[in-house]
Amino acid sequence: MAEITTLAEAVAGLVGDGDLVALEGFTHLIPFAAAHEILRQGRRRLTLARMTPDVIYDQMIGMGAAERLIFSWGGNPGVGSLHRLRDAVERGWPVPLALEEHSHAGMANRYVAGASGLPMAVLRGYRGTDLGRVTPTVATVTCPFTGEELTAVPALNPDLTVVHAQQADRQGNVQLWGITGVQREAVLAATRSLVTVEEVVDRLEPRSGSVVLPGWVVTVVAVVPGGAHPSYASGYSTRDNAFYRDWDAISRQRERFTSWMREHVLG
Amino acid sequence: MAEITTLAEAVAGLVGDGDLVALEGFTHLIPFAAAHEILRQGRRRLTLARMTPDVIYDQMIGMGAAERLIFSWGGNPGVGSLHRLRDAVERGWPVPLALEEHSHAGMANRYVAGASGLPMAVLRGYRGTDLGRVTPTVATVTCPFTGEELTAVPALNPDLTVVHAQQADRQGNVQLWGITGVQREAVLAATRSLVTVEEVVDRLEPRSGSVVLPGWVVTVVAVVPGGAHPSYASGYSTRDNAFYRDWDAISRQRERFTSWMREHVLG
Amino acid sequence: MAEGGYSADEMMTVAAARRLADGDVCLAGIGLPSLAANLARRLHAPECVLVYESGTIGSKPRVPPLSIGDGELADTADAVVSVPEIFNYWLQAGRIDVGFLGAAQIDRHAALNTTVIGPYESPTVRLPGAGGAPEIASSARRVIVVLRHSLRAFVERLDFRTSVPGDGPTAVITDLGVLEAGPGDRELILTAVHQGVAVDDVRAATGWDLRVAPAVDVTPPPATAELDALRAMTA
Amino acid sequence: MAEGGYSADEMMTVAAARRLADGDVCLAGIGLPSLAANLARRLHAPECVLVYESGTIGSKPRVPPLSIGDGELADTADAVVSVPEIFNYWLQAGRIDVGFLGAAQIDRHAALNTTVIGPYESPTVRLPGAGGAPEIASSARRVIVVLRHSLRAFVERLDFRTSVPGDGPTAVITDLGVLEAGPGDRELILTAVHQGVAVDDVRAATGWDLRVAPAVDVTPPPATAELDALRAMTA
Repeated sequence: MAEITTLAEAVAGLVGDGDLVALEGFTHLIPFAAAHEILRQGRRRLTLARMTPDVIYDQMIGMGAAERLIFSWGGNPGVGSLHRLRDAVERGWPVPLALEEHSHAGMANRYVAGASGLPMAVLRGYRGTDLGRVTPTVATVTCPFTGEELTAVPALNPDLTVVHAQQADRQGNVQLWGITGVQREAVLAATRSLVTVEEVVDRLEPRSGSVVLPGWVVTVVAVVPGGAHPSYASGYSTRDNAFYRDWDAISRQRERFTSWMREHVLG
Repeated sequence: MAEITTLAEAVAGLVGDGDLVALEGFTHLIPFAAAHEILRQGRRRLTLARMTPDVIYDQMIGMGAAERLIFSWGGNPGVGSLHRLRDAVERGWPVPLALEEHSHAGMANRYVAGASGLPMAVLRGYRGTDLGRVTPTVATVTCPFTGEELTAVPALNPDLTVVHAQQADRQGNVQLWGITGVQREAVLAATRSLVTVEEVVDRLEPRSGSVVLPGWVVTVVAVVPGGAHPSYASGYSTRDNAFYRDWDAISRQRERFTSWMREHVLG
Repeated sequence: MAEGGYSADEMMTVAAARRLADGDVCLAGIGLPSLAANLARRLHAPECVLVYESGTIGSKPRVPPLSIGDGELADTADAVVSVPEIFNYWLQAGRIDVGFLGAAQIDRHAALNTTVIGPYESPTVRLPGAGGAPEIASSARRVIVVLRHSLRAFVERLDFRTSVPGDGPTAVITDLGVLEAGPGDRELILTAVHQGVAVDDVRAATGWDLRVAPAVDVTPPPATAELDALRAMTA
Repeated sequence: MAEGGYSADEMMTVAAARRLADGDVCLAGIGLPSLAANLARRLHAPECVLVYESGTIGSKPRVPPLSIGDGELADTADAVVSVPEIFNYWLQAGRIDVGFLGAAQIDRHAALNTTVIGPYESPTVRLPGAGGAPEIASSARRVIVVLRHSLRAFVERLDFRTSVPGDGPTAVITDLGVLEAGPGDRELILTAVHQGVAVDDVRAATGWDLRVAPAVDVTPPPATAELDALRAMTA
């Protein structure tokens, strides 16, 4: 049964310097509040995993919390570049950032393997590309039935996966709905998990298209209404598209970024 | 967009002698009516695939429609043996039946590979058992990252998969809910698919825990209320447990079985 | 009925139920395993989580199911997932604490046969086959096998190896007593007999030279609460 | 705005939309591809099925989404599935008729670069990376690449090969014209120029010796209905 506690206590108990942490959520339900708490607690040298780094990792990378990024698409969706990610890769500011990059299909299947307790997943991918040349975690296996050469990627098993969900009940059972992305797999692949939720309810009402995570596979639940902003929680909020657009200007220069983070996140 | 037609027309157009046919449904939503129509149309030499052959394949095997069975558990759930399956295997009556047997995990993953367009799936299974000795479709692959030897099973891609669902809309989009088993994978793995439904509705209302199959991945929909009996359709009927118990006596002797089938299925 | 007012099967079911701890996640097949797990939930293990191969997680059936696809299992579940997901994300991933298995034959290492009696190609009796057993046996953290003791079942050599237990604790609960995998070669050792059963009774029903623990426990007979709960479920 | 009362980007979007047939299943990335697919749905391809990488199948957005995770895409979808399922059961399995891609660089075989400008280890410009592109390029039955024509984009040699098209039809729609993979070595051939564009204009914006079809079509300019629908969506 998951423990229900505050975000500060949850992060203090679950995140250590140097951990491999995945904060997942495919555009929807991105756990921004948990990322901000990790920054406030000053965690360093993290390996951050996430299919789409998005603004959430732009903030963490810009604050120097990460030394490595495992990802598949690092842009500001519909807007453009992630300037802090670019600055870290192109100029090593504020600290150098090592990259391990995959395709979306590869990342998704790495979480699937992790959730399945397998050391690897098999897919038909990366064909003819340079990704296999620069990413050591891409290999091949031969199908024993057809002789076809297939792509293999290793399981991704984070020390901690953080996701945001709409609801938990008092036993720590969690329900999320709408676009649920790769969150089920990311939680099940992790050694520990933290779920921030919009609210705790007496009973999880069955919902169309929902994913239910039993409390016994969740380590800690923390109640953080609005914890996905500027992403959103279907049924509770809408995506703050203006913020995503504004982020382009906020993040473009180091100084403005840093003062914005001091004022809005660290403060 | 799926065509909506009668069961007789659907079966006539979709099932040929010698086809590899999967009629799936894990205890719930077993497409009995479609199986009966296949028998009425006199199809022969079928290869039947199904995780749990159940009474549905006991009937088809007993009528001599199958020459091969791909399966993982062939009993009458909670009751005992499938007498017609046993008679075919033990004494070749009415025709010999070749077996290709797997574990549930292996069968489920064979459908997953089929639905994924991959030639094989990888799992940790069959360890130390005699299954690999008698079943040629079990092999091994070595994980290129850890060196671990894993089990590989080939994709299962039926010529036709038949499932029963609660509802379709007029465009042939299909919705099933409750225990949905391996039906999504079995339909997506097949070259052709037939879905029998309890009813056609104007609009599929979103349902908790439902699987929606877009009409463009379904070949034909046929409206067959009660088409899962003695299995059931959650929200429409309950499992006829008495029938499953009665089947033990009906199916035990060849003559009683044959006359029962003539009266209740072929007639 | 045995003398004490309960049957050997009731003793077996109660003994199996007692091995579940509160909070255990239990993958239960239909029949006696499911009955034992549901009995445990009504007694000392109300938070025991029942998982069925059909995809239901956290089922709380009010009546024992006849099949693992009964609607009651889905209707009372915390979550219902697909069959591939149950086997890959839940069983294979090591999330099942206790796997229950039955069998037609068992050998001294708790390998099980549910496939054939006689040669595979021309069996005397064709049994149902593997089902979930191979992966339940190897992936569940603990394995509990439940079957009646007899020379036909407890054999020197299996006609077919359908499943082989993994490295975790393995216990076999029969109508005569309890056998547990020992250290080292993991051969089964008789560790308990049910009340009224002699060690020699067990030896006589076992088709190999049975190892016996230095001190063999005696299983306490079913308590009134246990029998009442069990009979309420099966009435 | 071009002379005819429409911009080169509008021409490009309309030309891309025209390549979708009614009933096509289309995996559309955000931005111009999604816009083109939604435009086709409003015009000649109302039954075009939109699939997004976020897991929405059959989305019918009333306003063009800013991100592929917009609630509108899920709320109007026929089905919403997980991200692994989209890539495994739908894309890899060959259920996508048309995959749309954009790029920073393209070569003569329609291989694309969305990873880096400059050397991988010390890039001048770090681009977003692969996303779904490698598997969209190889698994979709047809691939449509949309990008603006320039010497910076149409290069002799990519700085990084992020994706390589499969064996199906491949078309590149630019603000100047249309290039299509030819038979045999599948090198791109200029098959059409947009109205008002000369073949030499396209040559001058292409960083390799461009193959040109024997008869180059002229793309009809956007019709009023096309422009109206497009502008209504982007207003």
